[in-house]
Amino acid sequence: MNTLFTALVIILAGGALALLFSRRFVLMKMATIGTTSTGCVIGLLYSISHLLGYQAAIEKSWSWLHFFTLAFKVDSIALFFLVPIFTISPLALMYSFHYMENTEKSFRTAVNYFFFAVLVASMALVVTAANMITFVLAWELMSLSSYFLVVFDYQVKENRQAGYLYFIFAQGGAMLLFAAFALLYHSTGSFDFSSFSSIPEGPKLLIFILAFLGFGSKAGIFPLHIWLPKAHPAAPSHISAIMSGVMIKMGIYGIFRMYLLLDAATPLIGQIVLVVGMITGILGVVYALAKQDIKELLAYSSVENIGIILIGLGIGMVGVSEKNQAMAFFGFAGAFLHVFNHSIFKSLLFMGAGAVLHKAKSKNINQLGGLMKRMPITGKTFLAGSVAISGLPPFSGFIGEFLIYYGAFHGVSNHRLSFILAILAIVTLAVIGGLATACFTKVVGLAFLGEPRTEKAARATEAGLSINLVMIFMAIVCLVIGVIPEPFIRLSFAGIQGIAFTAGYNTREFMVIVDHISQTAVFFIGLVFFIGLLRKFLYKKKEIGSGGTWGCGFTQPTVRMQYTGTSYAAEMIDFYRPFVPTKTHYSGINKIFPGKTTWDTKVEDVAEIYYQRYLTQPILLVMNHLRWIQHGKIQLYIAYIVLTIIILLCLL
Amino acid sequence: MESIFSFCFAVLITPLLPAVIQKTKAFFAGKQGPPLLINYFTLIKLFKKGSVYSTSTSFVFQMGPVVGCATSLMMLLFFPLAGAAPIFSFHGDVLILFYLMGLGRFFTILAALDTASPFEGMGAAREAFFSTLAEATVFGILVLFYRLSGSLSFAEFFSSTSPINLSGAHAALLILVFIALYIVMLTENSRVPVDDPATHLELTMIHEVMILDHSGPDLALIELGAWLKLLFYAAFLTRIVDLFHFQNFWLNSLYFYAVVTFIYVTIGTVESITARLKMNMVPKFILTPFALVFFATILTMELIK
Amino acid sequence: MIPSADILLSLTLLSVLLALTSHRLILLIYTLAFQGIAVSLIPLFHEHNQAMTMGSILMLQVMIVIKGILIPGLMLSAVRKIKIPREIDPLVGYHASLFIGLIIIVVSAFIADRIQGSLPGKHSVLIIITAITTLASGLFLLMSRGKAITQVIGYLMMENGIYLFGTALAKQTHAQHIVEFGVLLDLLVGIMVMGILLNNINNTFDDVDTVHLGQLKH
Amino acid sequence: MLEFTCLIPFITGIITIFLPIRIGRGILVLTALVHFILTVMAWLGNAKPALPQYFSTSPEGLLVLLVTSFIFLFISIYAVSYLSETEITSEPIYIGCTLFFLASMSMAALADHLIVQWIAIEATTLMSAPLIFLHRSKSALEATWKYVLICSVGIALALLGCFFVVLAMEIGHVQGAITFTALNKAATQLNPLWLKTGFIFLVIGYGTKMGLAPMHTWLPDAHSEAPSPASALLSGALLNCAFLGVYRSHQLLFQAGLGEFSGNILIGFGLLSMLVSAVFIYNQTDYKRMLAYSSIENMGIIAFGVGVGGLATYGAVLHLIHHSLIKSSLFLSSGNILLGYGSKLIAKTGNMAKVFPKTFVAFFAGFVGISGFPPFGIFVSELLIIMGTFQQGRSISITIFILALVLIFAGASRLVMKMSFGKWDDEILLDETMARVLPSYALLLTSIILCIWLPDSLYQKILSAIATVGGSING
Repeated sequence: MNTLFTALVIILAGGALALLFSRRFVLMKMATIGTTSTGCVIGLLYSISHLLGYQAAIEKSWSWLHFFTLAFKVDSIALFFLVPIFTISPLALMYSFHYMENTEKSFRTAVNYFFFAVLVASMALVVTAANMITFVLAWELMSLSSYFLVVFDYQVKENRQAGYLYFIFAQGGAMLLFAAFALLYHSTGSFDFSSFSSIPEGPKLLIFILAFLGFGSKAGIFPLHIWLPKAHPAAPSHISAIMSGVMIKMGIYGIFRMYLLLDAATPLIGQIVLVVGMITGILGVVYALAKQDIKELLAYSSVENIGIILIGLGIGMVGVSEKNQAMAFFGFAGAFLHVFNHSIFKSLLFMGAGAVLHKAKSKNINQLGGLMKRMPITGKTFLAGSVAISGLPPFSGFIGEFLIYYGAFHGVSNHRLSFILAILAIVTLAVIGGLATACFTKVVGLAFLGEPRTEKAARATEAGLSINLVMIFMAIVCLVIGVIPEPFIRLSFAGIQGIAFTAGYNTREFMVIVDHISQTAVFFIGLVFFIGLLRKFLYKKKEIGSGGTWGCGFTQPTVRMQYTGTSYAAEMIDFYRPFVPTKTHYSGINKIFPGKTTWDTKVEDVAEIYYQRYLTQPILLVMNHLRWIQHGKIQLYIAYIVLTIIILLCLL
Repeated sequence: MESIFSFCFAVLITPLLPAVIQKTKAFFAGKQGPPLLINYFTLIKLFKKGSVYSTSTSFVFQMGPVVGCATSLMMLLFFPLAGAAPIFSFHGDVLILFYLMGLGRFFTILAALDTASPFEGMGAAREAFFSTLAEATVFGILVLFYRLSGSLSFAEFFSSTSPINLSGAHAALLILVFIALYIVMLTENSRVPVDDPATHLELTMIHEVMILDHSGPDLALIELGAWLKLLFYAAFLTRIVDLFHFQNFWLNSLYFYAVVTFIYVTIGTVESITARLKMNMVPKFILTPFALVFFATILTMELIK
Repeated sequence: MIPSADILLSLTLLSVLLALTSHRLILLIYTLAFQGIAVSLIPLFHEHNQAMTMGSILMLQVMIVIKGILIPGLMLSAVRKIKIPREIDPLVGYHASLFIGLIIIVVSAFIADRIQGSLPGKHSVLIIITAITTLASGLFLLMSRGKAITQVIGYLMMENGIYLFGTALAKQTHAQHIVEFGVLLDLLVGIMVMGILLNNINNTFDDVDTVHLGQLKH
Repeated sequence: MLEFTCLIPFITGIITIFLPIRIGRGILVLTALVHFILTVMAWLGNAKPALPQYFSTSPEGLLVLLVTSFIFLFISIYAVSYLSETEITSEPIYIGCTLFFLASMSMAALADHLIVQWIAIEATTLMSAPLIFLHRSKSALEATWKYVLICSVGIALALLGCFFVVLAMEIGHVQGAITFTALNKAATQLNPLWLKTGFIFLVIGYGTKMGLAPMHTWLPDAHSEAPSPASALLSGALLNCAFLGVYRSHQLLFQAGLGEFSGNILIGFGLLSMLVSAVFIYNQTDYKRMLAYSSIENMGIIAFGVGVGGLATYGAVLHLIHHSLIKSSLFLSSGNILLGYGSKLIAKTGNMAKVFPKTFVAFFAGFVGISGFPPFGIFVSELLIIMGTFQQGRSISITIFILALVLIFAGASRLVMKMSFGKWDDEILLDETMARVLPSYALLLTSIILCIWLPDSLYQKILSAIATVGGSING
């Protein structure tokens, strides 16, 4: 525990160093990245070593403001969630070395590093917090620091709006959490987490739902996700990486922790989580498919992956309530592993998108293209990340989903509702997988392959060294997890060993399967190499020509004729139309010799539309009417006082 | 040993079978049709050639055929052909295999998009779309099979204590599954009425338009991969209707390939007597098997306690 | 002695009604001065305060000076400066104001009747009626008149009402004259501050109508 | 002698009116310092009242006095710098009135006698009126007029309330001084009906001064028109003094066993205030008015917390302290902004992060603090109020409470972000100086420090203050 706090102090010291050296740009970057990363590595070593040799939870507490205690507890779940925090943070920092290059914004960059350090530390505190005061304290610090990170480029209006939206969701979510905790406090009279399970069964569901909404607004469950696709494009890419890769998982952590602490008997909790997960997953990926801004797309893809993780958790919870140990075990373990995997490949993808934005000056798919030849490392690592996030073997994404599938298949032997839910979960996962494939073939195929659609994209070059190194490392990790999944699966098993219901589940049988998966992956890679060699052999001494793409008879192809992201996704979007509304604007042809004609389609978030229509607008309308109260006439002001007297006297 | 032999035989015979479809279609058209060995000739011809690569393409374009072919081979490696145990098998292999198939599709689509051709992009988009729908059906089938046999591997589906078989206890359900899987086969392999491999207008194609720019050995690998995939689905269907089971491996094989050939003939028949659907009707067509499978799965809730 | 107290109270009531109907500011201020003196005198005739101490007599004198002379004098000088001697366009017309004044008296009588039972000792109902009426009419003037100066007069009337309440109900306050003096001082300073403001309003807008004072809103 | 705390500012106030400006400024800061020392002495129990029938050191009074004195110290430092940058015709009067204002606020905090407290609170209105009128503009005139008239009417009603309390004494045959100390002891003998009536008038009267809706109408005008140091004083100190009146009335009713009645009224006022400020913060065009409405909101929160009782009351008192610190800091920053941009309109400000960095840090940090984020103390106090309210099982009111908080946050953050990050291409009229930024920093830092480490004496004082209204940390 002391090691962990030392690590946090070092991390924060790194942030402080940034402010200290803000005038010396390069020195500042080196100092803060070095120090903070050191802290993260210490923390990472601590959490992995404790996780693998897990004995019992370690606790520590201080008294604060006389009657609060700041209590921390490091159990297996906390340790597991510490791993992505301490893994991604140093990588994101190293990435930022060449990404944050604008010396004019020296001070702002320093502030950015400072809040980065605060964010990392507060996330670590969130997962180790052992009472509600500590938790909300860390939680609010996390929201606040990440807000500042989002508004880094505040000159752009969209970024400000994104920051605003994020701020509101963060605070609204926090209020829901406050309410949930307050209800708990009402029942237990104690701030301590460990007292939660003792409360009566009745309010548990309500508490969970409040907390679920509160945490969900951070995690990005549908329909509380709308800040995500705005905030992620607004933030600098390494910030998007850490937010999407790690911070939103804190919402998952919260949901799971709350579930464990409440230990409610009602099966409804698991069912709610599962169903919400399914909706979030499918709609997330469909929206991702519909978006043309890479970072926005990735943000929606995060929503999708949150859905997958929730499906895993939901499977686990249903397993617990069905007394199906295998289902619970694999559901939870799969969700955990996916948390870890997603943190890596999503960060990788955001970093890739950042490199593209940095060099090709655009993040709109329809303005990119042909980057694979111009930025080969970025392109290849992005490809690896895309395969991984689509859940395809032999990359990491598949392993987590496999565990969830495995758990869900165990649920098929259940009865009635939980059986139907298990089927739906499996089918949903399959559909999500297919759509994710479609979505990421779109990104890779249109942004990195083909011909550049704009001049800027054509002039793009490889991004800086630190950027490439980090991305290569992450891509390799994605492949390693996919090929040698065993240690990572063990890590996730270690993560859930603190859960009473699944404790003691015999995993030997499953480990054999894992071996087989690993072998299959190796065999497959071998087969690909073999066929590749065969192909090479076949091409030996053959004539290799090159020419333009076959235009099916069209003789003057231009780059603008390439398929665009919009048209690629159009049919699929159309299939989900009522949930994914498309706004089309067509200028029409109205002259004999038509001039410039435009066709413009935009996919709008249904949640956003409904918030607008049924929440924001009515509230604003009512408020605008109520503004009459302060009309400036003193006579009526006095009348208010008189009226108040009369009303209160009637109360007597 | 039998397994390896069976696998090798299947790979060898793969190019022969699609010719059956062509023959059937020719028969319906009153033509003589190409020789049965036509596809072998094609392969040899393609292997001999060199290639012309578009200047737009990158290494992904060359990877597409390799990965596509490898994934199709993987399917057959794990599938219990002709009553023999597959070369590899483990609990849960179906999941990784169908996902590997997704990987193959991933790279095929990328290879198509790599050419910067609007037509290939169009094909890629359709491929991506229709396969998401087909995938749901496949996993529905897996759920049902798991419910019936309690296993998650191809080998155990057909060899467990309650094997998946039309002659078994749940024949009624399996008929639904059979129809569903048949439609999935047509979809995944781009056959009529989802796609017409013989059409001449690129705008209406799905699979064929994606490989317009491939040539030489690359094209050969793609074709081989496609045939292997078709064989896999046909074999899958065959195992479901595997009414007889002989003790003799050779007899089994003979019977198996007879049924496989029959399925190919039916494909040819379907292609001869139906026209391809309008593109906007295809999703509906692909959703039909999903509905069937889902219905069948729900039924098991009552049937199997 | 009781009748003299009642006479004073009736006069006070009359002054209230007069204030509600008068549109000439000078007359309004005279009415107010009269009312201030009447209200100040009431404790003298009130049955509870038979025993007069030196302190209370001194207090009485100070009160008459402040309420009857000082404050009305201040107001008069203000009105003279303003040069618009009439309340034009009140928010509620004079006849309606009178009518409302009558209603207030009726309601006060009703309330006084209700609460009399719960009060200690024997009280004249009239003093409670007068107190409530004066208070309520003061508030009514504040709400219904547009001229800032009339509002000050309304405020003073309200204070008179409160003072009447004090005399009628809570005699303990009289034990501490310093406190009472503090209250009076506050009133006086308040009126001075208001007077300065009135003067400023007049200088700025050439008018003391609150119509000009409605710019700050929302 | 305790009364020195009120007397010294009064005397120095008179002196400064007749002295040259520069000496007057020095005396202002000096008096603030002396006042603070006196306050600390009173706090340590070294000052005994010379007139115990009128003054006493109640824990809640001492708390308010300490906050007032502490804030005044920093505001006076700021004011010196601020005044030298603004053209004011009658600065001696301004300084004098500021000191009178301090005197009357100290008196209100230390008063024990019902009517003396009334006198003091009424005096605060009169003494602060010239401060608001300082700029002599049309709008300042209007604001002052409304302030004086509405508050006078309100306070007059409070006097009536005092009379009713005395009546309740009489009916209950309670003899003795009309001091809160005496009344609290004999509270149960007081006549409940008249006590309740008295409370209604007291809460409306002092509530007017405190800015509880719907009697709040003067507050935004006055706060926005007053020069910023005066706004900071009004918001950070004056409202607390008025609140003290409400608090003590509530205390009296609680002691009389009528705590539920008065608590419910306070909750109602609190929620109404929060909702009203939510309505006006959204789409506000003037940043000082925005801060003023935020004061209404926070006074509502405090009233709400006190009304709920239990843990929430502890939260409310903490909230009072931190709100004073943060809000006065915000008003001081707004003074800088006004000097720099020359307009109170939000639309005419922007990009403070770039052009006004030091003030931006203070202003944004203040906003973050007032919105209830750590490491500022309002985070703790709001959390405690929410928890305390749930503990009492008041789920409907807490729902409204939370909704209002979210609405206000949504409204305010939009405006603050516009000011901080929005577009701005013009020149800055007056650069920020350390003298005008440091006081804001100091106040914010105090809030942070109090959130990390709460001195034991302060903690004990809060506990003893809330014990009399049914507040405790154990619920």
